[in-house]
Amino acid sequence: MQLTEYLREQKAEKKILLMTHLVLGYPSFEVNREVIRQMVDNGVDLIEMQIPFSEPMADGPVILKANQAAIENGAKVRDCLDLAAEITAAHPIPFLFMTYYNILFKYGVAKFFRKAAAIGIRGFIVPDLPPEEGEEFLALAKEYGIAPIMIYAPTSTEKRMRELAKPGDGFIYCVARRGVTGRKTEFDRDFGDYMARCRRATDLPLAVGFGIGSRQDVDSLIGQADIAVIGTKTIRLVDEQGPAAVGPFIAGLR
Amino acid sequence: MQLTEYLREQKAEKKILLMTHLVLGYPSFEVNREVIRQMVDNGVDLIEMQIPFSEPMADGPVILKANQAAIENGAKVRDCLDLAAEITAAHPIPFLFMTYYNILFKYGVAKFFRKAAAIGIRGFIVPDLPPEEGEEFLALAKEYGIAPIMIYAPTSTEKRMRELAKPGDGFIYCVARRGVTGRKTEFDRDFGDYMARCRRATDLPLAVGFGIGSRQDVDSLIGQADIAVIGTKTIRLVDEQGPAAVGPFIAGLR
Amino acid sequence: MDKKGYYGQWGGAFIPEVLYETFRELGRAFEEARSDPDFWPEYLRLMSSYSCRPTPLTHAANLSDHFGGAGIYIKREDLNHTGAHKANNVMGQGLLVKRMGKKRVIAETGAGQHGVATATMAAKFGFACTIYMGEEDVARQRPNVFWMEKLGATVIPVTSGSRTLKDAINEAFRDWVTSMDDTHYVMGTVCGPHPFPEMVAWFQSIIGREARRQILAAHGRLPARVFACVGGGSNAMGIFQGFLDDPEVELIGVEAGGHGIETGQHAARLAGDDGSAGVAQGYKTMFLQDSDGQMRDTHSVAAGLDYVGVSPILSDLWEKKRVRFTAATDREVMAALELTMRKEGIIPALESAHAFVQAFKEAPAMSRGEALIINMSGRGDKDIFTIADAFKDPSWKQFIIDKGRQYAAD
Amino acid sequence: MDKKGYYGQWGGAFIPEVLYETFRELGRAFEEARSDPDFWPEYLRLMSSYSCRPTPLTHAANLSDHFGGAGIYIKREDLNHTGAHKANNVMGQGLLVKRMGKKRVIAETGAGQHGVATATMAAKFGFACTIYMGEEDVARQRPNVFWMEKLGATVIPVTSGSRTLKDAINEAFRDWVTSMDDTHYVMGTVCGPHPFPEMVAWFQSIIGREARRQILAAHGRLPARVFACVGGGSNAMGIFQGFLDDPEVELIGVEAGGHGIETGQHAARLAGDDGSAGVAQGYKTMFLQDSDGQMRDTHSVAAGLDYVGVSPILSDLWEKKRVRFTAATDREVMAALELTMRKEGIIPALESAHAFVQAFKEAPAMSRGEALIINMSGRGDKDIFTIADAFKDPSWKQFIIDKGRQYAAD
Ligand SMILES: Cc1ncc(COP(=O)(O)O)c(C=O)c1O
Ligand SMILES: Cc1ncc(COP(=O)(O)O)c(C=O)c1O
Repeated sequence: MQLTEYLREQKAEKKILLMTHLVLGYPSFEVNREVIRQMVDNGVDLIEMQIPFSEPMADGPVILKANQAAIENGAKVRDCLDLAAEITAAHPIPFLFMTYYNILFKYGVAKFFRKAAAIGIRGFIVPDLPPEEGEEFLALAKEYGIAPIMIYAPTSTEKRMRELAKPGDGFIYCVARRGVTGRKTEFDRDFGDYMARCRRATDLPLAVGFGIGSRQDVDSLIGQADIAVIGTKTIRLVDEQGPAAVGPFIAGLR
Repeated sequence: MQLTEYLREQKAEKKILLMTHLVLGYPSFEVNREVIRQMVDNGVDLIEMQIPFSEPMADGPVILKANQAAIENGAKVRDCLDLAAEITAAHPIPFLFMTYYNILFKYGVAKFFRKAAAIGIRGFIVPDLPPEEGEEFLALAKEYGIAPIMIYAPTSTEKRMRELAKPGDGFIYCVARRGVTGRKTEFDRDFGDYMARCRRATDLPLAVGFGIGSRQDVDSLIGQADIAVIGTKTIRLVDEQGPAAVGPFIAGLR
Repeated sequence: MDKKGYYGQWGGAFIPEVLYETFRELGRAFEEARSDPDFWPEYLRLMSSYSCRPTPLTHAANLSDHFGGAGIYIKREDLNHTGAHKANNVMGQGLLVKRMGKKRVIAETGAGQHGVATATMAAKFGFACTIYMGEEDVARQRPNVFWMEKLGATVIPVTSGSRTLKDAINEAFRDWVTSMDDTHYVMGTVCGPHPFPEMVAWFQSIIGREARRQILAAHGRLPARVFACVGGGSNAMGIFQGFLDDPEVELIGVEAGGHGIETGQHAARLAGDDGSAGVAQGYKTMFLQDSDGQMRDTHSVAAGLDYVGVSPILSDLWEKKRVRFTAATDREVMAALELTMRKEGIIPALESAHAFVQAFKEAPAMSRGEALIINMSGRGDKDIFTIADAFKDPSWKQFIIDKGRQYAAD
Repeated sequence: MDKKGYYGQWGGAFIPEVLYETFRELGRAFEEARSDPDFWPEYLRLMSSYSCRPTPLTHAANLSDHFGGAGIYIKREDLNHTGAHKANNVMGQGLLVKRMGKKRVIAETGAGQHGVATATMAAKFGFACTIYMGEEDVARQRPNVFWMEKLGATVIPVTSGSRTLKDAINEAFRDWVTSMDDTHYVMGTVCGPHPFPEMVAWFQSIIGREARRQILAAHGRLPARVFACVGGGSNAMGIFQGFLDDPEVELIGVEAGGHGIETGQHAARLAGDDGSAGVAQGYKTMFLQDSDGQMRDTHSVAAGLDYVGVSPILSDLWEKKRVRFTAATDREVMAALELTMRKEGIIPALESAHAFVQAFKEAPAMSRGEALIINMSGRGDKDIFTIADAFKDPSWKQFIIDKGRQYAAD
């Protein structure tokens, strides 16, 4: 089943879906396993697994630090792929890769797709790869049936959004605000306008990320978005309280 | 009696005359008195008393230091003049002032001459006052009967020496070599040529200074010069052994 | 140029969506400026009245005699205001910012030269200014930090990654994705996403335009070779552009050989075999990276060359063999610096001294009738702490020790 | 000029006989050079190919707006090679030394700028070089000492007197009276015995010739006022000469007010009442001296203004009321420096900042149609230790403390 359809089905049953994020290898693959188990057990609908990169340009300080710590701890791309294979086999929900383009490029983009497909990865989020630069990437995504997740930003015009929707699949990742991951977002009037613009531009489900960390945040997205994305918040939680805190936190979000 | 005649008379009786030097106020006026007494008692023929100046451009390190120490100790021009008056009254030999032009200039050149004449000073040695700059100075020297001592240097041409001789009186101070006071001079062939040149240029007695510090040095001047000038050497001697060492040193020079 | 923003297979604009409109606007402003017949003259006027352009081309007669081969000419970018070629780029972008009506500029800096130049431009144009600088570079280049702050800029030490230039670039982008509405990112070299390489190369082309005219006047014909150090590549591109269409002029880029290419501690992306193609910091070029695509630590005595990437335009010219690349080691750099000071009374920046090294290697075997040009990208005063360190100057050390004690006692 | 080497009652050549021939030779060489139609063009060629002449005249639009009066223009001597106007004089004398066939140069230096410039010239012309520098200045200006040594010069700390500039001059003369056969003394400013004031003024006149042309081009007419700081007076004489024959241009020399003229800790020889006529260091001028004629200690935050004497040409222009003299205090200087950095992105040397102080005081009351020129004699980079001290910059202090500890541990 395609990712989009899966999401539509799930959405039919829930007011809003939850996507969580984690950085592979941070603080360790061991902890990754536990965190993912807690997430899945507590009803997360899909998970983006970030393969660490040394130059995570679009990430804020928490995720940046996680990327660099993972690499320093020796997390190799190969190890990330191995863990991902283990995880997708163990859990029934869809998993996506989030990473920067150089990781694919250096691995070999086609080879990377082949590997990801073999593992059962359902989508790629690559924040530094606009469709203009993604010809090969988009072709391979189609070939391997892996959803290339397009990104909207508050600075995107409606025209631009429509263009982005075309090659997009799975869902659209709507960046909630200017800036990098990890800072608080205000879900105000401007935000509502922005979401309305997103909605007009595409039929794909809309995920909203950047700065979502509480039930209140999630609630305020209901009706405006299909998926709430929890990123930095769980990394901080694991840093501060360990993986066991993730389950209760997720359970309390909706 | 004019200085020149005095020197000629003395020279008739001695193979060579001795002129010594000291810095007024260094190390103290007290020591100056004692040093001069020793010099006179041991047969020095004339003495140049340097009035200290803060910028003694033509002096080497020892005399430079003596100048600056005297000023730091509070030696004023007035004090120097007072001491000079006391000295000239106490001793029968001719005394000269050696100083830089600013001391005269600031005091008032005419006033300075008047004062020096009153004290009985017989000549002025002002190393930074070439005759081109000394119109007023030379006129006053004539007026007050104070010998303006001209200076020859190894770099002076014979023509220049003849010009210098014209306004000169008393004697000519022949700088023995390039450089400042205080370093050793070689009395070699070149030096002989130089002295011959000096002799041809003037009838005035010739004094030779810079770097003379031993009986051997003085001996080597006999026949070439009329006066040997002892400068730095006695200052060093007083520094190292005190004023009492001056008498025996002078006595041993000739 | 091939595909928009590409040079052969290199370049592009690998930017987050949030910056899409910003880049469109920037690209438009740049194109408009470039096709406005008044813009370049305005730029020239600024550079000749605020900086000292045209900078001279100095005939280094003593060095020429010393090596006994080619006539050595030095293009004097050190005589620019703020002491390096960085001013050319920064002032040009300043004019663009004014056109775009933005009120704030941000920049990354490694050696601090680009930071000082940007802070200077911001003061001149009345912009607010934030400079990102790796924490390690902040420590190494304190004098430049001091000047940036005095010029009114806020200097933010970057504590992520290797805490050097590349991390400062990331951090500047992180600022920009928040602040793009009123802020322009003044990229310091011919790197980064399109249109930066093209834009910076255009502003820096002022070096080559002048140098071409000057060498023809001084030497009567074109030089046989032109040498430039390559960090990001802006000074090299600047002078090379004067001679790109003259196949008889050989162009040589000199990278940081650090402790020697064989040690792995260097910043040679194109010379040697350690670089490989990659995409990072918004563009595709040859990077120093591991087999996973993680950027490696680099080393150079010259902070301005200590960078993992290189201009995509230069990667293309390298691939097409139009520019030859070599590397100079830290040790060679100090020797060339010393010789140049003694022989010509000229103190090259440590970066620039890399170009001198290679020119000195090649000059003796060139014929006397030939000329070579060394692009002296900046002056070495800024490097006194590094140079005094490298020469282990005892009086300098004592001076710093005493000064430090005095401050500690305050 | 009146009597040879005199300007009114000032000037002359109060030199020891041993230097008589040397000065004759120098005077002759200078006269020959001045009447040789090829000499000045050769000098211009050198200055435009080795240094960056003509240096720009920068319109300081922000400062002009800030003060709301006269249009403020800055003559950019800071963009010279070695960072100050000192290069003009030194390179000119270098050409003379070549003509005279001498092989060694000596110089005094206070701030170190003239020392660096002379060491640079010596390297360029292949002369041996010895620099005399007061021990106190050696300690204050270590970076410049470092560069002089690296440029191949021997720096001799002078331990006599106040251990500053005047003592270095005495010491240079002491060298010269020994070494004149093969050595030229490169006097650093328009002071000393004739023909130095005339010669240095002639070489520095390049500033005023350019500035006059430039202000006419930029402003359409002559400036109402021209400001320059006055140490020995060479940069001031340099720019003033462009306007001496224009009675409508007011010329203002700014001396070092130090802690305030009333405190006695300053170096104002012509502004205020502390100076008096005297003869020292080979010439007659207004000196800071006591009633016996002993030179006094002077004080300025700017080492290059910290001198007891002043150009005899300026004493004459002061006496004739052609040049007005004022003084700027250390405190005012720091404020002007800070403002100039913030508003224009320009860092004047502490010496030059004195001229800025006075211009800033007068600009507001001048009319908008008028222009004033500030001669920016040098750049402030060289002063980082002093400026950071004055601003009590804590990060700078920490940097030096850490660096000092690291050296101490080595
Ligand atoms: C003096 C100088 N030269 C060269 C460089 C290297 O940059 P690029 O290769 O862009 O000219 C720098 C960078 O800071 C620099 O300061
Ligand atoms: C930058 C600068 N300005 C001014 C001066 C003062 O000298 P002058 O009055 O001769 O220009 C100096 C002297 O060192 C200097 O370095």
